[in-house]
Amino acid sequence: MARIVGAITTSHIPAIGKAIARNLHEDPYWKPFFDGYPPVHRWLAQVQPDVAVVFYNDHGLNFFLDRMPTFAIGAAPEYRNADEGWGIPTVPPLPGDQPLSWHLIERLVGEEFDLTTCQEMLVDHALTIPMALLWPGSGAWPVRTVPICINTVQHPLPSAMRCYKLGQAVGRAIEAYPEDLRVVVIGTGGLSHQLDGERAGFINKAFDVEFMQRLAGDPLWAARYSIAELVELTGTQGIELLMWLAARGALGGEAATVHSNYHIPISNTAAGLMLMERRAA
Amino acid sequence: MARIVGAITTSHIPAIGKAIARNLHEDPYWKPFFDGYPPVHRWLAQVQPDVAVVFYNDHGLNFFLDRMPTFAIGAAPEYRNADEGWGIPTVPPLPGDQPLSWHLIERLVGEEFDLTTCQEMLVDHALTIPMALLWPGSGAWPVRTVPICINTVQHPLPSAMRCYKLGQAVGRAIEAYPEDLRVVVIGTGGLSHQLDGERAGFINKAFDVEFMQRLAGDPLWAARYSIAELVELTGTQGIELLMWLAARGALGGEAATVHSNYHIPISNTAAGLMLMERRAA
Amino acid sequence: MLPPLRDIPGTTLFDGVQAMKGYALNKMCYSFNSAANREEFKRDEDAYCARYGLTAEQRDAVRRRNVLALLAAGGNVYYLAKLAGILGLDVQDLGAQQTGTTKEAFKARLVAAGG
Amino acid sequence: MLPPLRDIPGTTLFDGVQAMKGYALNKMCYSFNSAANREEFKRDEDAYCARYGLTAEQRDAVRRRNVLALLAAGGNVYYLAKLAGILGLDVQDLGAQQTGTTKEAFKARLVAAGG
Ligand SMILES: [Fe+3]
Ligand SMILES: [Fe+3]
Repeated sequence: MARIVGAITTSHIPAIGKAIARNLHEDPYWKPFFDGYPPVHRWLAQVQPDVAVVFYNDHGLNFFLDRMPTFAIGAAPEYRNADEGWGIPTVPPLPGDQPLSWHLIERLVGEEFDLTTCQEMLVDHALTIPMALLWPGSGAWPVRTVPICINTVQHPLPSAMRCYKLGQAVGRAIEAYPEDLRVVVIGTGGLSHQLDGERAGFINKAFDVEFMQRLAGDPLWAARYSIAELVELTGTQGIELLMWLAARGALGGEAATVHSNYHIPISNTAAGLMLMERRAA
Repeated sequence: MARIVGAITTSHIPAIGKAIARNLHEDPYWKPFFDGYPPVHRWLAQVQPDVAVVFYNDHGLNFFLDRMPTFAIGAAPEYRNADEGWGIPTVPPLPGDQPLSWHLIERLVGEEFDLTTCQEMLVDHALTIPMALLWPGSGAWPVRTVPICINTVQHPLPSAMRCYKLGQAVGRAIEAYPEDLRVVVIGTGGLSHQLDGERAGFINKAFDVEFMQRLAGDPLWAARYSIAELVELTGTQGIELLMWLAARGALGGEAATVHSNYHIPISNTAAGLMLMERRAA
Repeated sequence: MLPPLRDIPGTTLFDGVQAMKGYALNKMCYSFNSAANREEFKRDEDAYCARYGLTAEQRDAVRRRNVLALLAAGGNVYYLAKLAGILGLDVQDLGAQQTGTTKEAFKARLVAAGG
Repeated sequence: MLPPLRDIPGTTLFDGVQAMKGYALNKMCYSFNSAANREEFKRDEDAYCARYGLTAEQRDAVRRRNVLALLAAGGNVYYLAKLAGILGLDVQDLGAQQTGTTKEAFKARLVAAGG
């Protein structure tokens, strides 16, 4: 049976891609950010996941307003990124896991999640940057990927509770998969930031810190907020913490934080990183 | 406040479009089918709906497998049809009702329906043929339309119960709309037929008749079947009765059949028509 | 993957297994919504099929105009209908071919279902 | 339509009201995922905006490179980011412009948020 080895949540700021390309890991601006990742690299080297199930949000690459899904899931043999408008570097195609995708789709639709299924799908920096952060220097990715996209573009967004429940259902579905797989669950985005409006530049360290402190042990604390409340607390793009809630939901049951990092600012954003494992309280 | 004046369910067989174009209403093959509609025309002339909310299924015009939504809803200023591969006649654009669309989207996403929202959307014969049947000879449509598309192309399909619940939520949302509108709810497709496989030509009159007899008074009778059971009972395309269940769900509460018609065959299909109103049992 | 929930004689539900098999074929058929693409297919069927990367089995099924073979190769009935349109086959032609009978006999069976 | 659930200062949620206003503008910006389209926009901005049917307000906001005006005209930040890319503006430029300060002051505010 498949087993969830842990959950990783990380920011996905586009500027990180350029910093990786220019090898700025020791640059004073970037060092406090990149220094968060080696413990996660060591953990990944130890647990050796076969598959990454990644909750992320598309930023206007694969989806436009003519067909904007609340929840979309990939069921493609591989996933490519592409120019997002500012010539982002392309990465090697990420291999998919179609049988696992279809297993998840069967289970989730059976649990009344109204998915949009994507047998071909471009993935943007919100997926590729976390992958590059977690498996640096990969010419060939050591994991297969199943992307799950949550709408943050067009309001109404799914509620935080709905995203958390989606994650829980994904977790149950993974654990019901008959193949002997080690699965890492990833949530990308956040933490607090706002790009648009007179409130641009908004960052809320106090909220982020409490959110990270509570996520493993008390995920419902954040899941109970409304979308409008979360936008007020974390900014229009800080709402990407929905991905963190979904990943935490997928981890299921009781969990503990193994490692975390938090640094302000990267670009306009409060950058966060967490590694959680299942654990009795 | 908006009010649901009734629900109409009807087959949407492509051949009907050609029969309308050729004016075959009195042709012996077509007469028993077309004769079902005048009572509905009289009812519509009397209730004068402002808006039609239409549950239908796309047949590979607007949606492909790269982005296949379980539930999609239009939020466009107008809806056009287009060539579906066999040069179907185009109809005048159907005017939309964007404020109502967004109201429904807000409510439904709030009730944990994970919609795909479509601010531009081609609609196929499953929407245009019922409209042409209900408002014949319309150069200009006398109603605005909000299309809601349910996946019947890619299994897993949403369960019959999920479609019924979607309908119920749509009904609640319509009744909560502050504008003074008369809304007719429409479900298109079915009844029993199968186009593909060695079982092509399958029709199940006994089931259809019982389904129609029970739909108004006991919709849960059909909603409790699984998708696989319904395919076995009604054929691979007979599953389009999901649209009838959604429309019945939207009508809500207690309902009664005002008019119905059933005729075998039109093309490969058992053609059905029902008009239901809210009514105490 | 989950096993099919139920075996229905003469019927294959278009689920993930079929979808994985049929993607190239279905993508080609979806392109036939455009009249220009239909013309191009008619002009050079081989080149058109090659461009969409059809498997040998799919290419063969298209060549033979064989609906059951197209379905077995992962074809989805909603997209195959557009190919049938090009070939000038209506749904009674398709039904007769799949059930191994004549169009007249197939139509008679439909009428009989109303009896 | 539902009234906005909550008023957040300096913030407009991109809901149905904004979406209806901004469709043409956002569709144009979505096209900028393609480098060829970006070049075409640069070559003849007027023609490109006209082809997408921008309203006068949207056209004016594009001409002025004014982010707050683009948002007020229904622009969605995710699509506007692609226009910003063409104009050579990074997210600190956008932040400084929207908050009426210099880029250096805006960046200093970000750093201060970590204090
Ligand atoms: Fe982001
Ligand atoms: Fe149909």
